Amino acid sequence: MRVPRVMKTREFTLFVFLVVFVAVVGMRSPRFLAVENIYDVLKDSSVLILASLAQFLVLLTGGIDLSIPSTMALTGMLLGMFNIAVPNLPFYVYVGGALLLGFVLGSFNGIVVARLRVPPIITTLGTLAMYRALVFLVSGGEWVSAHEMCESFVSIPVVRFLGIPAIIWYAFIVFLLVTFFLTYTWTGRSIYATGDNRNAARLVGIDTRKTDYLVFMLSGVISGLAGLLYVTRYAAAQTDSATGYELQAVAACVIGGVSVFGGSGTSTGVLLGALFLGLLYNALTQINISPFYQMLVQGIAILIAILANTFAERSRAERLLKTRRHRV
Amino acid sequence: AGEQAGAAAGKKLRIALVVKNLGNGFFEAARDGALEAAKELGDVEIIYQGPSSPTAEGQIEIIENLIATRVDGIAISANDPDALVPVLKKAMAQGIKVISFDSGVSEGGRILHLAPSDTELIGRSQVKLLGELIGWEGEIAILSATAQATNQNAWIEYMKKELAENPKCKNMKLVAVVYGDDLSDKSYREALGLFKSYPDLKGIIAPTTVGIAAAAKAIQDQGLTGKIQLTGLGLPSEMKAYILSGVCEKMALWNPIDLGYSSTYILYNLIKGKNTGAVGDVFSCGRMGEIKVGPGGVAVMGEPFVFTKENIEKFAAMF
Amino acid sequence: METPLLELKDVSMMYPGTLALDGVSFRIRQGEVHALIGENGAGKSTLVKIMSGVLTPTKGRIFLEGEEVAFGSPLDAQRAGIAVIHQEAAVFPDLSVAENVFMSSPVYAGRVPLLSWKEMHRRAAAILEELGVPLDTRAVVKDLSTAERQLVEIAKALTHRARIVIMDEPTSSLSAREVEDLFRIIRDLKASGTGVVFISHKFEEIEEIADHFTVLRDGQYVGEGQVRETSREEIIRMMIGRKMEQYYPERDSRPGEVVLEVRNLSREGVFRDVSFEVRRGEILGFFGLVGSGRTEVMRCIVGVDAWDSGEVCFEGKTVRFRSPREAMRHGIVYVPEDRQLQGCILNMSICENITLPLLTALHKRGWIDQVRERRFAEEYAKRLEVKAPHVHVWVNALSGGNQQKVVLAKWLAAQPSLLILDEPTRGIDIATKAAVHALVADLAAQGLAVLLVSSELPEVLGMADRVVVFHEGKVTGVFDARACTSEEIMRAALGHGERGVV
Amino acid sequence: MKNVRQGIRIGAVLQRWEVILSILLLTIMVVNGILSPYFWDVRNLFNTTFNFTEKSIIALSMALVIITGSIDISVGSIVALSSFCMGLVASYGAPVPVIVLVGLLVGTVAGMLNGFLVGYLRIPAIAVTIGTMSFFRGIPQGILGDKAFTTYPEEFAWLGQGYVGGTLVPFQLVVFLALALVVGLVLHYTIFGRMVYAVGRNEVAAVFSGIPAKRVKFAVFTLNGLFSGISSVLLTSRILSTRPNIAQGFELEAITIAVLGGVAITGGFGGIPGVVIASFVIGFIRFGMGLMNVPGRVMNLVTGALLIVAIVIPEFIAFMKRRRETDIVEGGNV
Ligand SMILES: Nc1ncnc2c1ncn2[C@@H]1O[C@H](COP(=O)(O)OP(=O)(O)OP(=O)(O)O)[C@@H](O)[C@H]1O
Ligand SMILES: Nc1ncnc2c1ncn2[C@@H]1O[C@H](COP(=O)(O)OP(=O)(O)OP(=O)(O)O)[C@@H](O)[C@H]1O
Ligand SMILES: [Mg+2]
Ligand SMILES: [Mg+2]
Repeated sequence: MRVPRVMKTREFTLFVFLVVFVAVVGMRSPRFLAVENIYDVLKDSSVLILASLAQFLVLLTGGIDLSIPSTMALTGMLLGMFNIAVPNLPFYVYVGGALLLGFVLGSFNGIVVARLRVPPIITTLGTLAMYRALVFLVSGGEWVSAHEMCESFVSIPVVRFLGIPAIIWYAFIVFLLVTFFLTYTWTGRSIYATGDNRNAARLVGIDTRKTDYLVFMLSGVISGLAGLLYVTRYAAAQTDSATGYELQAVAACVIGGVSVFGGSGTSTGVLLGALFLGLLYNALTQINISPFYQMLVQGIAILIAILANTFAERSRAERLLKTRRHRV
Repeated sequence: AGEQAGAAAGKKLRIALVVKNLGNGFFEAARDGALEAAKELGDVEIIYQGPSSPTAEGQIEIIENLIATRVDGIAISANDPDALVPVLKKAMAQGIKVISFDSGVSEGGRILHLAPSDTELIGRSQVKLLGELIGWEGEIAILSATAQATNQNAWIEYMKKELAENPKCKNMKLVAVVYGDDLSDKSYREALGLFKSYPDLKGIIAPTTVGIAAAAKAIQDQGLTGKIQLTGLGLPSEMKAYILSGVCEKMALWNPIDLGYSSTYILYNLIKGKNTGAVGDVFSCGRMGEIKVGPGGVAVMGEPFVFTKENIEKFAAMF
Repeated sequence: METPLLELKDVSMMYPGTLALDGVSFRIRQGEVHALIGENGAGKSTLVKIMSGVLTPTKGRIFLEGEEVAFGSPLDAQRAGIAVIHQEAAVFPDLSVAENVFMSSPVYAGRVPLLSWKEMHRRAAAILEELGVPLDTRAVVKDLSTAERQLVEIAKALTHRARIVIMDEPTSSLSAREVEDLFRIIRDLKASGTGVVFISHKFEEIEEIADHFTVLRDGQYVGEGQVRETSREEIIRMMIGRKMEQYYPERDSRPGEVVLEVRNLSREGVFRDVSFEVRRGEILGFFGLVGSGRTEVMRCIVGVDAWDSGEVCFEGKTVRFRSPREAMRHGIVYVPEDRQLQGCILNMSICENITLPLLTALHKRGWIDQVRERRFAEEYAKRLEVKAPHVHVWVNALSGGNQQKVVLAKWLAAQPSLLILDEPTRGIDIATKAAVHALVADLAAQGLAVLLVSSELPEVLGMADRVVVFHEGKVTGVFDARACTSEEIMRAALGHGERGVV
Repeated sequence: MKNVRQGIRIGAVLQRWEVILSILLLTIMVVNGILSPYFWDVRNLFNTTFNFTEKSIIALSMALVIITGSIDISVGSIVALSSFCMGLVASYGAPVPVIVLVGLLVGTVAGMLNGFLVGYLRIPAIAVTIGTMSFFRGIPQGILGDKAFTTYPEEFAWLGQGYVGGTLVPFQLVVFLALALVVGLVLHYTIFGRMVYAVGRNEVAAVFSGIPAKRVKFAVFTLNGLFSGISSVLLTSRILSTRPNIAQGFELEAITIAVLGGVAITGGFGGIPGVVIASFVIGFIRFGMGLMNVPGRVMNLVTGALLIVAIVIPEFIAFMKRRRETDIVEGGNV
């Protein structure tokens, strides 16, 4: 029997897993399946989807970006303060500002990694702390709160286009752009190549340092946008905004089948992985289990997803000793 | 905080204010109060410190360092009532006067605890506030900080007691206690979860500043203003928008400025030997008047203050 | 005389600690196939890397059609029309075949620089077709065998309309038929005026395809000439500085009792019903085309992969090892074919590599005896004539051939009773090869049983007592190496022909 | 011929790295001494080690994990789980030796689970430990909820708070240094250590050479669990109570120490002496800043910057010495 090619992909396995998961939770709590709840899941997952896509690009080259939540917080805080200083600008100014700030912060990571050759995990472990400290320093520890935010600022995630809230559009558009960039441009493919075999990439004429810089820069830009959406959605910019997103983003990627050693994984997988986590968090708040057990359930679910994923892959005749050297 | 650092302090008394974490508006306000008291007292220098995330380990490290610099007094708002006891004992053994404020340390780890208000009073009054808002009937829920937060847990205990004991509350039903971990996104998500799991929900109590703001935003976004009432403990400056728009008609808080102010006075008096901190002892605390140490070494500052549309503007400018 | 396509004048290359090239000059003309000859570590690959922009020479000048150039990166060389097949296949394991082939030259559909996947697959398929290997262009490269990867690497170089194609040992893992296809392509390139630099340790190939040759020895230019006008002996003398007496050792083998017996071994989709036995003191050759499943069988025997049915008997007992470690404990060692990935640890010293399989023997209660370790490593490095300043240099600082010697030294040091060699002389120069052969013959004479997997027919015929021939995962013949012809074996390897004798 | 390239032997690289770290440490000691009158006080210096020895102990075993090419971000959660179990038995009145044993045992078992998933099931370490991180902490979180264990016997306190025989030396510090010595010897002078390096540099080749890579990985994760257990005993004893949120963020701190100590995050390289020095570097920097009341966030900024700068320094020195040659290793590593 011939199975269509799509059905053999990892993304398909994950998709089936998601459907089963939704069905099971839906049986316990029918509200979970309501249209507006799906909406809420999407809205809630948007920021995570963006963070995961940012992480994904870096993971593809075999690096890791732990500074994502700090980049988000710093961008969010600076824009919040900017919005106090210069209120009521059109929304695209703020969005542009977020992209620009993200660009700057991501570029710093990129330059340190590509030029100074500091391993990604160290660079971003460093900037994770540094950017967060900057949030504290620029804000003096104070919030930017709802009443200080102008209308055009807080409405950024909620305005609707074709009846769908903008925050979902942002995530969707970035997803499409990333997918397109990775599949149809040579630069995009060279990101895969760099992560897959750095030496070979150099030999075919890919400037691997440029690639390193590029992924961190892009990761910064996307995180910047995610930071803006985070802050505007919750109408509060705090020192602790977005903590914990670095590992959530890695988890989403890993669940989505991205290799942490670089070179393989798809944006669709990442999207599904992030949606899985989004659905999981949403489900946890809705099925009646003690909130104390949330973390345990979450851990078990992530482990199951990873195990299922690994074995689906394994059964596709991956052979033991052809696996490559580990890189983090 | 750097400006007070290490300067040749002369004869000045050094009093450290150790808070749950830095970057928290509530404590920044408490610091202002402490500085105000220091100015009045003249010979006091305030060291404001807190870990970068609200953990007991972080506070322990700070206290170890404070012991090393031989400060004269420590006022701490604890992340964990028990974990800090050993290190605070060590501090006291070195002759440092230790009190806790806001969020207490277990007896034995401090000379006295300055409660912003009576724990019982806070817990019970929250329920009453919400009761008034929802007409004393319907399902209610609590959105707290982390499951380990000392003061929140104590308040929740009393909220439950009030619901059980107050006859007016017999038609109010507590359906859930959830935890937003003092993160906007998690608190927001938990609030949404409450709306969905309990379609008949009438009110939410969020006794934490991050939680109440996130819950307010969630209510606003879902168009539930007026349908679900919100109250809790929040900072006026952070909640102004929601109080004015009616999402949260009433919320309570004590004045963190006064808290920092009184803590400084109490420590000053302890260091100077004017007071011992024993039960029944009475401290004179500048503009705050007199504060008396009650049973269990707990001194209570005053009643929580209720913020409404009418007075919010004034306080939002202050803290 | 016309200007050469590419000319290197007085080029030197200094690695930290090694002078790899010392004032070498080299030129390649239009429509010429130029063989670069030299022992392992003579500096051939280094020269290639300089020509392809991977390395910048410490001294010397490069001229491209008479104009001086400086290649700052592989990309510069590529733009200048130089395509390279590197000695160690530089492939992308997680990417598809088509993508690997076109990684250095994107395929766009129209004017807009957007990749066209359809076109890419179509063209990749066409190139592979021409090479005589219709691989699935959607297959992921990590699922390919070493040889297939090498072919992908070759296909990659052919995507460019290059003026110069440099091939650093392209045939080292190819079988005769693929070599033929490659030669056909080289002739086409030549006809279209492309200059081809060809590196190989196999004289049959050089004699067949090359017009001109340059010999390097110890990083120095020794001489050049027309292949047709120079005898093989003369070239070898230029290469090694002396005369070579003999290519394959005389062997007087008297096989003893059966050491290993394999009965009806099968692994789904890879090989089926494989049976053979090997005796003490016997060298059993395994011949077959690329991907015929020999490596797979060996991997199963030593416990890297699992088999589905059948039986393996070692020294009279049925065994089923779960790891190479277990196999080694019983006295079976397997020298894998992929030296860079499986054979040695590149960023470890020669010494540490050699003693790796022996750790359990070289310690006192868990502690490593450093002195004994070094002495041991030095002894084996010397026996295999590894060319290195001392045993503490990293293996990745060695030339390809010397790396292979380290790999051999490592497993010989384990003193096994059954030795499985998978392509042991790939990329080894003729003198060393003879040394390896002598060594293997010597081991066999001492009573060791040897399984010798090789894609080089002369080697199999010259060394083995009997030859097992594979075709598409099945044994198509077992021959007595002294009483058969290469035609018979080739026919069996291609799948025609009756089952052999013995 | 003498070996020209210093970079070739691990020993040489290590020396260089440790020299840099030691200089850094000295500089910090001097600068801190100038900036704060409280720094050069033996009692203070010993006391401040309480703040980092627990993390440094984990950093030792984390170094081995990283050298094999893995990573373990579940250590903080293992500490929590093991502390929880200690609290549980203590609440039933167990004597000190039993409590300690339970702590070590639980840590070891948790490490074994990680090791099994990474070593034997071959799931990437970061994926595994992201899952077990929630899993391990989820257990105490679920069972304990908003409660805490506070009933530890009084003698238990000595382990985490006591000093050795009337001196100023904390028992914790002695434990750390002893463990460092043991791990250092094992890593650098035994066949197990050699196997750890071999697996980290090329796992496949190691397996073909008869190295039991699975078992090695299993062993380093188990060791990491055991050390997290030891750390948990000390921490629990120091704060004499257990809450599910204990030891949050330990993973990043332990990794930071290991990496600053010169352990290559890509696996295969690094050693224990560097890790030990790095512990003191970070510990004393934080102590110095603490004495000057630098806010925690800003301390993080400094340690973060230090992490990057420490990696850049040797690069920079090499750059000054000679223009770097192209770093393309021959061929590809498929
Ligand atoms: N990265 C390196 N660092 C230091 N020395 C090196 C390096 N690469 C090669 N060498 C040395 O340079 C010399 C020439 O090596 P090269 O790889 O050019 O030889 P080759 O002629 O290609 O040999 P083979 O036939 O074995 O491939 C050898 O002595 C080798 O040890
Ligand atoms: N990593 C792999 N994954 C899946 N299939 C593989 C892999 N390597 C090889 N194969 C397939 O297994 C079969 C046997 O390959 P094997 O390597 O054993 O052949 P061989 O006779 O040793 O040839 P050579 O080693 O010269 O390539 C081939 O069809 C090949 O395509
Ligand atoms: Mg070569
Ligand atoms: Mg083979």
